[in-house]
This record gives sequence, structure tokens and C-alpha cells, in this order.
Amino acid sequence: MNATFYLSAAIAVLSTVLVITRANGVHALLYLVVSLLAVALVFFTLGAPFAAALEVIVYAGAIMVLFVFVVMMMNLGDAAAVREARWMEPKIWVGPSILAILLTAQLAYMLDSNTMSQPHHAIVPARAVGIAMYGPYLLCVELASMLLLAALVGAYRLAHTEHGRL
Amino acid sequence: MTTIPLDHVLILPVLLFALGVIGVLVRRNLVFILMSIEIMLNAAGLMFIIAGARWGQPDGQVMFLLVLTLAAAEVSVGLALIIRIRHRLTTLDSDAADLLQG
Amino acid sequence: MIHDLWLVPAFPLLGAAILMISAGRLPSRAVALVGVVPVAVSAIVSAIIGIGFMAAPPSGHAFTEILWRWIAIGGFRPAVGLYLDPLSLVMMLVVTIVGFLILLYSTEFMAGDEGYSRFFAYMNLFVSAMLVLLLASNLLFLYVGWEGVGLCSYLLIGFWYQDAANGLAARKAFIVTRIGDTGLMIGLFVLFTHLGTLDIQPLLHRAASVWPHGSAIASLATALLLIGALGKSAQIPLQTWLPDAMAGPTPVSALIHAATMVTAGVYLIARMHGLYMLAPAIQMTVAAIGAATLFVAAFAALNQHDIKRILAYSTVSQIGYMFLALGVGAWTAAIFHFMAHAFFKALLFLAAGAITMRLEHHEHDIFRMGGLAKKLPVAFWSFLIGSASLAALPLVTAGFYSKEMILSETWAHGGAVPILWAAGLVTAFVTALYIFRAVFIVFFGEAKTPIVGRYGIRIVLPLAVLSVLAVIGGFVETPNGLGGVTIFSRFMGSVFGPAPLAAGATETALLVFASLVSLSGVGLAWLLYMRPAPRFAAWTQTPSVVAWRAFFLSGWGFDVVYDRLVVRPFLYVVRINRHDAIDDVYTGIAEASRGLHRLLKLTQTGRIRWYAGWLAAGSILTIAVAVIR
Amino acid sequence: MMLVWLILIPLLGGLLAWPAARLRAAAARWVSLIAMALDLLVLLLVWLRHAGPIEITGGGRWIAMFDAPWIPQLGISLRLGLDGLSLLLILLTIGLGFVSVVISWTEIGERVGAFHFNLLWTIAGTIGVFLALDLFLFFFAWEIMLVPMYFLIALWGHENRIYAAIKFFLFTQGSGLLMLLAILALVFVHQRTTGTLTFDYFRLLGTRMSPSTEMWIMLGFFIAFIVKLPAVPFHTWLPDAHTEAPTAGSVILAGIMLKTGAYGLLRFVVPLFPLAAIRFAPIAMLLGVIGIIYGALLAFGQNDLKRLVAYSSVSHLGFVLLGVFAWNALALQGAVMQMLAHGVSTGALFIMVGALQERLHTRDMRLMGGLWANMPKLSAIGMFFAIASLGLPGLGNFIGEFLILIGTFRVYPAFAVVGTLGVIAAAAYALILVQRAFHGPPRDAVAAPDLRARHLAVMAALTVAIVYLGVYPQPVFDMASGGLANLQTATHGVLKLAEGDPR
Repeated sequence: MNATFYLSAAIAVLSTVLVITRANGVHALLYLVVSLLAVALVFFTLGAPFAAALEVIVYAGAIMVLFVFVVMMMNLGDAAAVREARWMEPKIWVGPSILAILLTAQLAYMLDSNTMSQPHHAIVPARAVGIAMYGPYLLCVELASMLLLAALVGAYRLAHTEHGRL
Repeated sequence: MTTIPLDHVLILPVLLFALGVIGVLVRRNLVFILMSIEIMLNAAGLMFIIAGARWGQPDGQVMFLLVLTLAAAEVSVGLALIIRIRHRLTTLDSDAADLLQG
Repeated sequence: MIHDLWLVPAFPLLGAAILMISAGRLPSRAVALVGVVPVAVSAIVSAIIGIGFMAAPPSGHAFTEILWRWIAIGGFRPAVGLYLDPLSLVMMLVVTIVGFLILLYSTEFMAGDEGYSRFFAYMNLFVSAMLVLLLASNLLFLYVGWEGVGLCSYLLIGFWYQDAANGLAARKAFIVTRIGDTGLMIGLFVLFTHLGTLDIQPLLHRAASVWPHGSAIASLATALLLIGALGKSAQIPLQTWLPDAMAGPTPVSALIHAATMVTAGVYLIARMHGLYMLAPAIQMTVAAIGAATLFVAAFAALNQHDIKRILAYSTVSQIGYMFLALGVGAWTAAIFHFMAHAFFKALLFLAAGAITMRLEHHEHDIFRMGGLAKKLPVAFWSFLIGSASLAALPLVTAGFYSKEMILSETWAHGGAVPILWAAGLVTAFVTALYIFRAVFIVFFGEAKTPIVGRYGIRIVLPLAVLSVLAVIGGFVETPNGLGGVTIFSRFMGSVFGPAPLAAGATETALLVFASLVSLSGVGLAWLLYMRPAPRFAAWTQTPSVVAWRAFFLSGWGFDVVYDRLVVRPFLYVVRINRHDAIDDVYTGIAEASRGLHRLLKLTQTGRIRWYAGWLAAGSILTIAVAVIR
Repeated sequence: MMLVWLILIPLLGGLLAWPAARLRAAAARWVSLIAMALDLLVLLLVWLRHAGPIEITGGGRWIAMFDAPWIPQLGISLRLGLDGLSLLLILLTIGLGFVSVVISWTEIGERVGAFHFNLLWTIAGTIGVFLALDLFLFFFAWEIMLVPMYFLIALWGHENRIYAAIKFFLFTQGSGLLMLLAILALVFVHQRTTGTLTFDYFRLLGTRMSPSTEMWIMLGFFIAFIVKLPAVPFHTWLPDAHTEAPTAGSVILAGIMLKTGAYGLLRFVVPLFPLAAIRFAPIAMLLGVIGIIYGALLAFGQNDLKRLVAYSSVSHLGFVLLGVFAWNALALQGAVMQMLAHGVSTGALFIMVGALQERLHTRDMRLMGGLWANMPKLSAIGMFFAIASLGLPGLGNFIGEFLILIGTFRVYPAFAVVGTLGVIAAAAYALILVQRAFHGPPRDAVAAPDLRARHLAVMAALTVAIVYLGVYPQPVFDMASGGLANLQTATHGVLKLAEGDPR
């Protein structure tokens, strides 16, 4: 189980690095899918099979498909890829990298200073999640549904084309 | 179940999140920025799952679900905006969309 | 009748009000009527009151009438009240009678002027204000008249407003006198603060009982009053406005700037003489200023070209005599000279006006006149009589007796170093010289400017009456050697105390000496200007003499000095601060915030990544703070 | 209740005038005129029919008093009081209100209804300020007065009106904020010592506090009021506001609104903080003296006629500041008189400038000169008020200035002397006004009709007023003395403690 975790974690990190460095949109998306699947595997190793399933279905499945559609609709061809590559000149990486390293260092420092007790890992079944969702978190679920509805309407309105007038 | 030290587990979302940040700041293409945001959201979700697993409670997964819905909503609206911007500015360069300049 | 005293200033005020409200819509005959009759009535009422006063003097030789309570706040209770004693009676009579004559003269002199109605409105207002000044029982009410006459003086100097130079002269007159007025006002503060009243008579009594002789506070108060008097009476150092004030119509110069208003300072000091006796140092200053002024102004008069400016400097000089008299305690002599001066100087001005009005283009330059004795006999004889009186020709002129009284009392007072007396004497010589210089140049020699028009009765009558007064006005008070008439000083005795007795033999000697000085002045004038020797003409053209003449012509350069020291710095300050430096502070604050806004605006690039980067940096910083704590 | 009507009538009149203008423009004007007349009637009724003074413990005697709860939880009530001081100032307000309505008859041609609404609301606010005896209510009225004034300048002003209006608003609003803070501080200090939360003027009188606290709170009030007065160095909004405001706005602004600052100093600053005020008096009087001289110098340098008059206001109100802090009967009476006389004379000068602007379409004196030839009536009246403004004896301004100076002389002779020198500078600027506008060679370009009957009537009334104030001022003093006694009783006990004070 440990090996699975480390392996999938390494894949997740590696594929994510590839996502943010690719010039071609479709390639990046595919790496992102890989990253998400690896994270789903991590979920599984952490005893959250339900979340792992959702990760695969919703994230890697639905959301990424949406991305793929849009990227294809944009028709980002080779020219776009060349331009992307040009935009990614080396010096542009410096600032963000420093920020990211700082962030990581801070979090690592926190982890180091807080001696965590050995985890008590247990599988949390889907049933327990469902009971929690429709019990104490009912209001959050309702809010989430409202959010999705708003996003639906908003996306429709924004992307709606009225005969060439956008 | 597993005996992975919590420190090791927690490093993963941190790294993912940091990579997302780099992505947002480095890429000029709006689609990539959106993808990087997805990475960051996913990292946050992972953090919830880890916390939930640590205490053996379902709350972490509930939160992950909420993050998931948030990501879905965000992506749909974000992509719609990207389409719109692409039509309006004929580019996906985020630096070109600087109409808010003071 | 004495209870109707308020009518005296009220009539001219009424006349002024009618003329102002009618706003120039009355026909000129009506204007003349409304302009002259109130002052005539005032003169008649004054005369009746005067006769009544002399026939049956009220108790204490003074009469007070409170018209209404003006202000009453705590202990500060100045009333609008009138006070009549021999001093104010004499002044009132002179003002109303001379005023009436000058107004009568003006009805013809000013005929056809577009501001005819305005002129009489201002003149009536002036007469009223002057009477208020003279009759006020209270220093604050006196101050109303004091400023009132100043205002009228301003209005009348600038009467022909379309010429900007007249406006400048008017403003100069008002502001210079106001500098003096400010001193007077502060003097009132001092008096009220220390004596608790501004009613003149109680104030004088209280001062005499509270302040010791020569006390500092008395000196301060009298010095401040003196500043007021200097401004109004055009004495050094505030004399510069009077020559410029000649920009006004000639009757104005006659009434305001010769006979009445400019002697207000003399009146003030005479009225407050009780205070001055408590401050001998200041009283000595009065004498010194008077002596300096009469000397300076006489030399300035000697070098003028403009006939009115000669008379103006002459007025300054003659008021200097009055100040000299006041300074040496010869109160009666000062008032006597005031009266004589009012007659002969008004006469001189009116005669000068009578000359200029007949000359083409209203010529004022004496060197462009000449030979007028035959052509304008009326003007000639009246000017000659006035000049004689001014030059103090012995025996037959009012000026002789009044000036004689001043000189002899100055001598009596002078002590070891009779420098004041010497100044008076030298000036008497110069006075005779400068006025007869004018007489000889204007009336003799060859004619240079054609004459036009003719005189009506309203010109001739005032000249005649004033000529008579300029001669007989002096017979009310003569030296011991010449009959020893003392009507005037006995009448004034209730105000100023008994007249000092002059030593008989010395007095007679001085009398003869002074007469000779006057006559020799006339004689020198005759020599220099009637039979000008070529050597004299050549001498006047030598460079140093030309420079001195220019210096005297400019009135000893006072104007230049004031211009450099006061006017220009003032204008400079005003000019550099026209836009209000303090506002720059607020504009600066506004500019600074605008600059800050521009700076902050730079951060609003509109680029998402830029914002995201700062967001990330800020978050990291926040986390850092949380982590490190 | 009558006191409430004093404020309500202009408010209601304003509400009525706005829709009335939809019928006819003249209707709004008549409504305003009637409202002013009614207000005057109410004031006279209150004054003449009051049955003996109302005695307030520690607060003196009042002609009329009104008290009703408003927000009792916070100790705020609708407390209005009328004494001699407020009566005189309200009389001035209503009088100049009349004048402003009349002179706007032809000058204001657009949005007439809104104009009269704002005019009447400003007047109502001002009356409220003069009546309010609850500090919260006072602040409320203070704000009501400012906002319509802002609109008067911003909507009906001249070329640079927006700048001027914003400047006016920022200054007055900033000072208002300071006053609010000071009011709250005072109220809380009072609450801490006595345990009751109240905004009532009489209960706040004599609040015990440490000298430094007293000084700070006093300074808050002081600065708020001298911005309004205005005193140097807070005066710079005034010339801009005056220059750009319509004539009626200038009249209200100079004639009445500036007096609210002086009224605040009289009613609140000194009685509420007597010790601090006494300690601070030399600095306040120094500001007053600087204002007198500085305003006069600036007035002399202006080319814009309205700016000249505006700076002369700064100079005149410096006298008021001087008089208030001299705090003796003479100086206080002088300050009241100066307020009234300045209201009348400066109001008249602004009307004169407004009339000139209507005819010549300029206020620049470099383009004038020789107006006397064409407009003798206007010029004569203008000269009369210029001379009144330089303090000619026999007119109201002189009485005010003289009393202030003689009162000041007792306390601080040096300030009185320097202030007196300001009178010379006043002569300089008043006469330069006359010279540059009315005298000098006439220009052909400035041929324009003279004043008409409506303006002449207004000017005649103001002339009578200023002559009356100068010649027979005693009724005014008698009236004011009641109010001033109220103020002085409040400070009497404290001032006795202040050692060696010669008041």
C-alpha cells in the first residue's frame, strides 16, 4: 500500500510539472488527466474510495472533457503551440518559482514544527459520507446546488451566441 | 491501514498547490491558467481528504465534494468567459485582456 | 434758542439727504437752493445762538445737550450729545458763515457741471459732519464727525472722478488721514480704559485728578491724539496728502482744505488742552512739529508753480503756526489764528478760483498768467487783501494780529533758546515772500493767457464779505501797544483760563521787529519778481539751486520716501501674495493626493497574472507572519 | 412649538416651491417669499407674545424654549431655545432670506423650483443651528445647512463652480467631522463622570474634565467653527465659494452662514470649555488679528470684484474672532454688532456685484471703470456699502469694530492696536474697489441699464438697516445683552477662578 502511495504521488507531481510546461494544450490536458487519476489513487490509499471514484468520474471524466471540447473548439494549432513556447522564456519562471518554493518551505516548516501523531487511517465508506452530507452538511449541499445552477445559467448566458453578436 | 507518515502525505498537496501557483503565474494562455487553477483546487481537495483520513471522519470527503462542485462551476463559467474573450479579443493572451488597467 | 443747537448740524444733513435721495433729478436751480439754504439757516441759527450765548452765558459758560442715548453697555455709555462753549461757538460760527459764503460762491463756480447736485450733497454732508466734530460732547461722537469730514474730503477731492489722478489724490488723502485717525482711535481706547468715560468734560476733570503731571499714561494718550491731529491737519510727517488734495474743485479746497477740516486737529488739541497740560513733553512735541512744519511747508510753497499748490503748502505752514501756538500753551492764539486763517485763506482760494475760472483751459500755472490786475480787478483786490493778511502786513490785516499773538507768546514761552520763535519769524519772512511772489507774477507783467466769461454776484459777494472779514477779523484782539483789545481772549477765558500777560516793552519791540520782517519779505518779493535782476535769474539757474528748487517743489521729498518705505513694500506684498499663499497649502495637499493616486494607479495593470502574483505574494507573507509567530 | 414652526416653515416652503415651479416659475418665488414672511411673523409672535423669560438653572434666561424627546436611548432630544442672540441672528437670516429671494427673481432662470428648495432648506438649516440646544440636533442642523448650499453653488454657480463647490464641501465637511468627534468626546467624558448619556447643552455645561482633555475637545469645536467663520489659515474655501456662487448663494453664505461659525464660538466653545478657552484666547485672538490684516491685504490685490468682497469678509470676521475671545461685555456686543452689520453690508456688496455681473457679464475690475457715468444709482449704492465696509462711523460696521477693539484693548492691548491698523488696510481695499469699478474714465463697452426698482428697494432696505445699526444701535444691544448674559453666566463662576483676568 505504501509503495502504491509513493508511486502515485510521484506520478501526480511529475505529470503536473508536465501540465504547466507543455506548449500544446491537448498534451497538457492529457497530462492533467494523468495527474488527476494519480491523485484518485492517492485518495484510495488514504481510505477514501468514494472520493477516489468521484475524482475519476467528475474531474478526470466530466471536467476534463469540457476542457478538451473547448480547446478543440478554439482550434489551438501548431502556431499557438509555437507562441506558447515563446511565451515561456526562462526568466519568466524565476519569480513564480521563488514564490512556490517559499510557499513549500513555509508549509514544510509547519509540518516539521508540528509533531503529528501517527495517523489512524481507516476506510471511510461512502455510506458515512452520504449520512454526513445529508445530515449536518445539508445546507452546504443546497448551497452547492445553487452554485451549480448559477454556474449553469452564467455559462449559458456568457457563451450564448446571438447570430454573430457575442 | 496504511502506515505512511502523515508528513509525507501532506507534502503531496503542498507540491501540487505550488505547481498550480507557478502555472497561474507563468502561463499567459487563459486555458492554461484555468488548468493551473484546477490543479490548485484539486490540491486543496486532497488536503481535505488527508485531514478526513487522519481523523477517520467523513467530513473531509464532504468538503472534497463541495470543492468538486466549486471546481465544476468555476470551470464552466471560466471556459464560457474564455470563449467570450476569444471572440472579443481574438486571442487567449491574458495580458491582452487588460481593460481594467487604471 | 440754545436748545435748538441740534438744528445747526441737522439742516445741512437734511439738505444732503434730499440731494442724495433725489439722485440728480432736481433742476439745477432747486439744487442750488437746497444746497445753500440749509447752511444759510445753520449760519443764522448759529449766529442767534452765539448772540444769545454772549448776551446771557449759560452757567459755567458751557451748554450740554444730550440728543439720544447712543450706546450703553456696562460703563461704556457714549451719548449722541452736543456741547457748546466759547471754543466750539467760535468754530461753529466760522464754519457756518464761511461755509455759507463758499457754497454761495459754488452755485456759480460749479454751474453746468454734470455732478452739480452731487457736489452740493457732499458739501452739505461735509458741513454737517464738521459741525458734529465741533459740537460733539463725546469723543466717540466727535470721531463720527472726524471720519465724516474725512469721507467728504475724499469724495470731493475725487469729485471729478473720470480722471484717475483725482481718484489717486482722494485715496491718498483718505488713507493718510486714516493713519492718523487710527492713532486717535487707539487714543480713545487708552482714555476709556484708564478713565472710564469718553465724555469730554468729565474725562478732562477725571484725568486732571487721576493722572499726575507728566505721567506716562497721559503722554501716551496725548501722543495718540496728536497722531490723529497730525493726519487731519496735514502736519509733518502726515502732511503729504494736502497738496495733492488740490485736485478737487476750488471751493472744496477753500472750505475743506483751508478753512475748516484741516484745522480739526487744532480744535482737537485745543479741546483736549487739559490733557496736554498734563503731558509737557508731548506738548513740546506739538510745538516742535508745528515749527518744523511751518518752516518746511513755507519753503515748499516758495517753489510751486500751481497757484493752488502754493496755497496748499501755505495752509500746511499756517496750521503749523497754530500747532506752534498750541505747543507753547497759547491756546487762544491758536484759535484766533484759526479764525483769521479761515477768513483769509478761504478768500485766497476763492480768489484763485475766480482767476482760474476766467482763464482759458482753467490754467493753474502762475507762470502762464500775468498782467491780470487790470483784467480781473475783483480777483486782484481780493487776492491782494488775502495775501496781505497771510503775509501779516502790519495794522490793517487780521493775520497780523493773530500771528503777532502767536509769536509773542512763543517768545514768552521760549526760554533760553528761542528756536521755535526764530522758526516762526523766519517763516513769516518766507511767507510774505512766497505769497507776494505769486501776487506779482500773477497780476503784473504781461498777460499770457486770454480770459473768458464774467463774474456774477454770487462770485463777487463772497469775495467781498471775506475780504472785509480778513481785515476786520483781527480787531477783536490787539496787542497792548496797539490798543490792547482783548475781546477774544476774554471770551475764550472760560475755556482756556486767563490770557498770559506779556511784558510790555519787549512785546512792543517784538511787534515792530516782526512787522519789519513781514514788510521786508514783501519788499524782497517786489525786488525779485517785479524788477527781476539778471543776476538773480542767472543764480536761479545754477545747478545746485535748481536741485534745491526741485527738492522744495516736491515738498522736501516726503512723497518719494513714503513711496519707497511704505507704498511700494505694501504693493509688493500684495502683488506676490495675490493668489493667497495659504491656499497653496491646500492645493498642495490636493496635488499630493493626486500624485499618490497616480502612483497607485500604476499597480492597476489590468493583467490577471500580475494580480495573481501579488495575491500569492501577499498570501505568502501573511502565512509567513502566522508561521513565524 | 412655535420654535419648531420657525424651522418647519422654510422646510415645507421648500417642498412646496419645487413642484410649484412646474406650474409657473414665479409660483416658486412667491411661495418662497410667503414662507419667509410667515417665518418672520412667527418669529415676531414668539418675541412679542412671550410671557416673561424662561429661567434655566445655570443657563440663564430664555425667551422661548421647546423640548421633546427624539432618541431618548442616546439622550438626544429636540431641544430648541431662543434668546436675544439667536433672535437677532434669526432676524438677520430671515431678512437676508427675503433679500435673496427677491434678487434671484431675474437672475435664476432655470430649475427655479429646485433653486428655491435649496435656498429655503439652507435657511431652515441655519435657523436650526441658531436654535438648537441639543448638540446632536445642532450637528444635524449644521449638516442640513451645508448640503443645499453645496447644490446652490454646484448647480447655479458660475464658470468654475464644481471646483468651488467641492472645495466648500470638503472644508465644511471636514470641519463638521471634527465637530462631531468633539461632540462625541464631550458627551462620553460627561457620561464617564456623571453616568448619564446626554447631548443636552445645559447638562453638558460645566462638565468636569482634565485641562488637557478640555483643551483637546475645545480645539475640535474651535477648528470646526473657525473653518466656517472663516479665520486664517482655514479661509481659502471662502473666496472660491463666493466667487462661483450665484448672488443669492453669496448673500446667504456671507450674510448668514459665516455667522454660524461665530455663533458656535459664542454659544459652545467658550461656555462649554471656559478654562481652555481662556488659556487659548491669545492664540485665537492672534488668528483673528492675522485674519484682519491678511484678509485686507489680499482683498486689496484682487481683480475679481467678488473675490475682493470675499477677502474683506475674512478681514471683518477676524474682528469677530477677536471680540469673542476678548469675552467682555463690550467686545461681545461688538462681535454681535459686527456680525449683523457685516451681514447687511457684505450682503449688499454681493448684490451689487451680482447686479454688475448680470449687466456686464464680468466681475473683473480691469474691465470696469467709470461706471458712475452710466449707472449712478448702482455706483452710489456700491460706494456707500464699500464705505460702510471700511468702517465709517455712523454706520453699523464701525460700531461693531470699535466695540470689539475697545473691549479687546482692556484685555490684550497689543492685539487691539494691530487690529486697529487693519482699519487702514480696510480703507485701502474699499477705496480701490470704488476707484476701479465706479470711478475713472468711463468705457463705451460698459453701457448698461442702471438698477431697477426691485433691486433699489432691496438696497434701500439694507441702507436703512446699516444706518440704523450705526446711529441707534441700543435696541440691538439691549436685545443681545440677554443672550450674552446667558453665555456669561455659564462662564462666570469659572472665570472668577482664572487669576488676574481683567474681564
